[in-house]
Amino acid sequence: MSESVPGIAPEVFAPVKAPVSPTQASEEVEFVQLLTPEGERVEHPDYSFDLDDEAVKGFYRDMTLVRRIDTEATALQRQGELGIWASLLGQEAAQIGSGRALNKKDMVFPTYREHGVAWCQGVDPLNLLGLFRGVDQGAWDPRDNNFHLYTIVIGAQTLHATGYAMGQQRDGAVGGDPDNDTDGEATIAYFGDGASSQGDVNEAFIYASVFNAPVVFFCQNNQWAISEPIDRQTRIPLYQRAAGFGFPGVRVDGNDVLATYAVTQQALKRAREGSGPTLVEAYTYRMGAHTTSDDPTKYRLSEDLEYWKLKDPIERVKAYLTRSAGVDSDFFDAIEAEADGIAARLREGCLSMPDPTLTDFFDHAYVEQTPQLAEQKAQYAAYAASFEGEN
Amino acid sequence: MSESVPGIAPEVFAPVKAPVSPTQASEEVEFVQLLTPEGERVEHPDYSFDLDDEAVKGFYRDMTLVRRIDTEATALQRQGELGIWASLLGQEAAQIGSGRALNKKDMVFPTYREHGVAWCQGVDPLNLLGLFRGVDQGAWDPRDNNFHLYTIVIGAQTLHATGYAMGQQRDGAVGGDPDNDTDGEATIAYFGDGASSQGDVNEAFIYASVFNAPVVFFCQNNQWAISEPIDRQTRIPLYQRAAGFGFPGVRVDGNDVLATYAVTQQALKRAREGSGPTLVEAYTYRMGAHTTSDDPTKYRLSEDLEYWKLKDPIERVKAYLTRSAGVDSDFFDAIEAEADGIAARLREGCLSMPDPTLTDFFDHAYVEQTPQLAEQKAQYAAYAASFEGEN
Amino acid sequence: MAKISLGKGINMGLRAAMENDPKVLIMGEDIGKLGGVFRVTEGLQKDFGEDRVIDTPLAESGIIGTAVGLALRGYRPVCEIQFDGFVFPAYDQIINQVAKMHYRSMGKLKMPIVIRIPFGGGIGAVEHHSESPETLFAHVAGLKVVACGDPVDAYWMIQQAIASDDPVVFFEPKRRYHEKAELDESAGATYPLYKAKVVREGTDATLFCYGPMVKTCLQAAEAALEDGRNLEVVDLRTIAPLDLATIFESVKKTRRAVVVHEAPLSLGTGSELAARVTEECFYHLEAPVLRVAGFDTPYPPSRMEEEYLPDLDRVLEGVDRVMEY
Amino acid sequence: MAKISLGKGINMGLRAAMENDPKVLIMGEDIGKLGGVFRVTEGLQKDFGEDRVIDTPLAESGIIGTAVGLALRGYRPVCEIQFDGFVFPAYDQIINQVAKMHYRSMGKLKMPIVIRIPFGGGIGAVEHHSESPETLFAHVAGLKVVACGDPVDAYWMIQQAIASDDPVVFFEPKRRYHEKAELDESAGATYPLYKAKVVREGTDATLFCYGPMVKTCLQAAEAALEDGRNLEVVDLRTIAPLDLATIFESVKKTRRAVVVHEAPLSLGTGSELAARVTEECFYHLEAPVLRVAGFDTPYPPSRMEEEYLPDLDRVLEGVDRVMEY
Ligand SMILES: Cc1ncc(C[n+]2csc(CCOP(=O)(O)OP(=O)(O)O)c2C)c(N)n1
Ligand SMILES: Cc1ncc(C[n+]2csc(CCOP(=O)(O)OP(=O)(O)O)c2C)c(N)n1
Ligand SMILES: [Mg+2]
Ligand SMILES: [Mg+2]
Repeated sequence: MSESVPGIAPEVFAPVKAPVSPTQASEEVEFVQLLTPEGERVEHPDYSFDLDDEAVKGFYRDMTLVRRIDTEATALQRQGELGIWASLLGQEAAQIGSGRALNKKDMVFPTYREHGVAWCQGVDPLNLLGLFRGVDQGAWDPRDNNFHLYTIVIGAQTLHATGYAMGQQRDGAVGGDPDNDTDGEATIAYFGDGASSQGDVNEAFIYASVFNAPVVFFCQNNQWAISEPIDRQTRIPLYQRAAGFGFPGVRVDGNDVLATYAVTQQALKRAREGSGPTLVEAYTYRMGAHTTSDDPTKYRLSEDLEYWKLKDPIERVKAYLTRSAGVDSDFFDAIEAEADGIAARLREGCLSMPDPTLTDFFDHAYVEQTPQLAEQKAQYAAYAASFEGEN
Repeated sequence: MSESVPGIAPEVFAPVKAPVSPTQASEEVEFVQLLTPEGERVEHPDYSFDLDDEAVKGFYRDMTLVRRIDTEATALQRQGELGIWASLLGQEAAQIGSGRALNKKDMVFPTYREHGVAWCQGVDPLNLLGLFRGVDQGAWDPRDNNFHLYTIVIGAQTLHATGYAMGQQRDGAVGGDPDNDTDGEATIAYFGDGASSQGDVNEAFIYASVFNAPVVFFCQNNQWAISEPIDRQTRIPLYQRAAGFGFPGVRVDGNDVLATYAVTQQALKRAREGSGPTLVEAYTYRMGAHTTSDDPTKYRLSEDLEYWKLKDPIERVKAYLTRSAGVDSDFFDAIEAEADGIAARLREGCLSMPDPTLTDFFDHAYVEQTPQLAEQKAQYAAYAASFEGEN
Repeated sequence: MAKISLGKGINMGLRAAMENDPKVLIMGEDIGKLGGVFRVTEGLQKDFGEDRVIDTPLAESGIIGTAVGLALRGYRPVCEIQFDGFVFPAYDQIINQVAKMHYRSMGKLKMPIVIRIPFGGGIGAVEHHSESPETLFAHVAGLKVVACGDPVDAYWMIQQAIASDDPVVFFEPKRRYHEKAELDESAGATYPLYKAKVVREGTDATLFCYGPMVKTCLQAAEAALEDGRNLEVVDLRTIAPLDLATIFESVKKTRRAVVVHEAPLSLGTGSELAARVTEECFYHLEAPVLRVAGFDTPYPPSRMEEEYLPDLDRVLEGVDRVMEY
Repeated sequence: MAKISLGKGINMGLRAAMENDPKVLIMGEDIGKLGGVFRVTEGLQKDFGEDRVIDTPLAESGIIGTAVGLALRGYRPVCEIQFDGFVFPAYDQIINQVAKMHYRSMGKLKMPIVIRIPFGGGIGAVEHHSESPETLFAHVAGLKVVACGDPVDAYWMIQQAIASDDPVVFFEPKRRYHEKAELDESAGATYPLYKAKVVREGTDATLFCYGPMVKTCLQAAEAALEDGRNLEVVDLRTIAPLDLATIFESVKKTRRAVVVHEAPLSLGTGSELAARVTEECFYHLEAPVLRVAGFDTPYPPSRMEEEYLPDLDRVLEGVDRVMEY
């Protein structure tokens, strides 16, 4: 990433403008794009996509499958199997592009919407449902897949990520060892445009900057924080926030999986090498409701949605693969079939999830159980038992 | 203030570099200076000092008197009359320059160190002692002098200032009325370099920016937050923080009362006119200990202090007045005498401050006293009375 | 007389307060066009404009911190915290600034701020959306803490809280937002804000409750009739200060008390109430004050919340214990 | 055997913990070169380096939030909060993240974080520097809350807290930092962390206390001898969980109890202790559990703190009341 002033974000992007919905007032700003909405490859002076078409096919598969997972989860919610669901619709490229840029040792701190990143990290999609079904608060072990639990308190995880990255530093895991062909480790924190207003996120920027922590701040600017448009959070493009904290910020077309991959990869590389944090603003759009509980017709116009449909992250890759990479329908059909299988498995798995037992949960509050709580548990167990056989 | 990119801070300061102490590692950065440490007037392309030498004499008097007040308070602490004192030594120009730029209707939100600004607002210096003596938590009525109570929780007051400024907006007090020769109102929030790391301060930047509130963020970067040097808070110059939030930031020589006045005045004008917030970073140095409880020899070198002594904010004005404005020793002598008088009054007033009575304070917790507390008060009063006459 | 829901009661109360006093502002996340995630502020921005119904940035400390400044400027901000679990980023501003301003200014500055918090569980939500943090405010000198339990109280209490010159943390039982009752707007707010209410008279024991548990306790009292027990139910309404006069009077009459709340047992409202009652009514008590409360764990995933939350059976079990002590 | 101050006890305990486990880090404001405003971390940065003794930016949420991340990476962070009144910007991270992580991960993730807070008044400080916020942590499920009362406990308890896999809020009685006692380092930590200690045996009534009030209560017990009263003094040491076994045992013996703390009365530690004791020892009690505590106002300006804080006379007055009940 070229820098004109040390520590200040580069302003040297290709002259591609970020799209602005018809009803939005904000000015057009340039962003990094490598694949146009029409599926044409374009080049950028600072970022290039260095993988082959096989990789692009992989991205297509990833995006298609996570969209299907998401659709299935939404359906499960509609049918009362989940209490709520936070859809990633429209953000597949941002999540797959960044998720696929991660190395095995990199650590992820997600919000509640990073189903695509979870997929990249190998988290069983079924495990994502527990929180929304109300049977657990994330059943996976974050250490198995280097993917932390979903964090719902807006912005809190950016500090966790920064602290984790400070731990990587202290472990000597930052700065590659070229002799051993190791890359170093980095951490990535996901958060939304709304989250950028939280004190915690700004403190994370400060800690990361002051300690030069190997962390990438990946902001999915999907233009909305529930009903609040982006202009409630900032009056200038979000990526510029970073410059004021002394590290680079870059805006990427978040609906372009190639560009998101390239930009995130470079930011992660910087982090792993010991050059400190980067803010990546993935400019995208929340195509669905905030969650299944939300009713976006109350606050936004359908023409915005129509406008953004033309920028769909999956369609453009399909167009590219068809037109420029000679991929035929067999490939797409196979993926559809795979998606069908995954969706069926997800549905079946969801329906057969065992209901949790409160008695077990008494033991989770502390590593070393307190006598009081042990007593509460015993009393509750006895009380619950007194109802057994009642109906 | 000229802006190259809309919403982005200007980088067009005069090529005067902010001083860097011998032991500091940070790079030299330009700042706005109108009076050199040697007392020579210099010009700046964007900021000019538009008052006459009488005003400069007034500034000299202000600075000298507040320094004397400060010295006397420190002495009172040494003698056990105050529990603690936070000295403004070295920051007189930053405070008087900014304080004198205020209009009658502007509102001030200080930290615990703004004795000079309090002076400008007409707060009786004696009233400043109560908090430090432990008899009250600020005896003045903030509405009398548009000077809020000292705030000790770092950064909290920046949000109060922003909210107050939003109130000014809602009152229709922003945007001058040229027909009636009114200027509009603004609010100024003081805070330190250390405070810039608090979430609250960054949230204040966001609220001020999003609501375009008429608030000036006046950061006295005195290089230290107790024992922590500025590089614990940021790795780039602090004034640049503002750009990332979409409003201008400017670094001014905080030991230059003329420049501080000029820069603050322009920022206040912007605010009053309805052009929104500005961050002013007054680059200065904390010449004393953090407070009388602190021992700076533990963490900083005396050569830094020596270096900064040469930049004394009062000496340079004296040099200017003597050499360039033909002011003779009578003027300086008269101010010394005035200072003596104020100091004597302060000392006398401090020693004769009545001790407060806890019983009275039971009534301050609520506007509408609770029955419980009324009972506690009565019980305590009876209990206290039972000791009366005992010794 | 119209039948209104509890949520509508707050909405109408806010509207009335805004109509009566131009200094009343409301602020929070998503309270404008969306009308809040519970639709409690529905229609207000349309009628009072964006300057009085302020959609804020997503930063709770900012909401309360700027409300402090607005209050100092003479406004009466009503701040909505979207869910109970999200008030904590604002906790410092509440504890150190809002609560203390009147005291530290020796009465010169007032903080007529209302902090509305939908609280409690039972709606099948994910973590952080079902908390009962009232102790964390009730312990703090300088704050007043109330909870409404029915639509009529909702309507009047929110207006009284806004009219109060002290800062009020106003808890709304989110799972009761849709409960309905008849409201007679012309009646006027006859019942004081800081007073508990005997919502059912009884003789054998008293159930003390507030917010979402009022309905539960009233149902329990009905059910207890089957066991031949005539329970008194007191809706505390004010948690800080507790209305001790009403509390003591009821205990002196029934001689047995059970406190019911969703908040965790330890240091919950019940602990202070038990301590006070024991101090004052020691010789009147036939049994110690018992407590039926949430357990001392974090709030569980929602499939278990029915077991976690005090319900009719757990309340009756508490009544059994206090009667048989 | 050396005579050490309480502050030195913490310092030595931190040092020992850092020597024993390279994963122990300490972090906070001014803890490096300055050694903390109370000099509790003096010399540690020099010996363990800036990577293990981390001077942080001036942002408490950042301190705790990054500590969470460090703990997830396998470290054991000990966070210093400079003064009690300044913990609240970090409250959200403590309540929603630190306290809940083990629960929400169903036991998979541990938060071995210690949050050190110098607490209480009596040092003549300005506002926000003399708070006693223990309730605000003790009510929160997932946290453990302890307070040391003497130098020897200080030395051992801090090490035990660091060794604990649960998050511990560790309160240090700042006005006792200079109290001295003999420390035998070779003795080993024989007394468990989560156990109250009878620091003075007695028969007529029990004084329950912790932190700064332990000394006060011991003095009161000595003075009470003059009135022919033989008081038992129990240093609670652990506020959450309370060591109920020790508490009940003492009350069953003396049949009268007074709880003493600096924190405001309402919903203070005394309220939970009173509620529990009454529930368990109802028929043993000769009088209700009484409380001698801070008043329900904010902490006053320091010239009045001697009157605000429970002192020997107020403790004795409480004893009078409980004896004469
Ligand atoms: C501290 C906090 N405040 C409020 C909420 C309620 N809330 C949940 S999501 C959300 C909007 C988040 O917007 P953004 O950060 O843009 O993420 P997105 O949902 O668009 O992915 C809000 C306000 C919360 N979870 N945490
Ligand atoms: C929230 C909070 N944390 C910690 C403190 C303790 N403290 C008082 S002053 C200070 C340093 C402030 O530095 P800075 O903002 O640069 O202001 P200065 O004292 O240099 O004027 C600290 C850490 C506090 N008052 N508030
Ligand atoms: Mg968003
Ligand atoms: Mg400073």
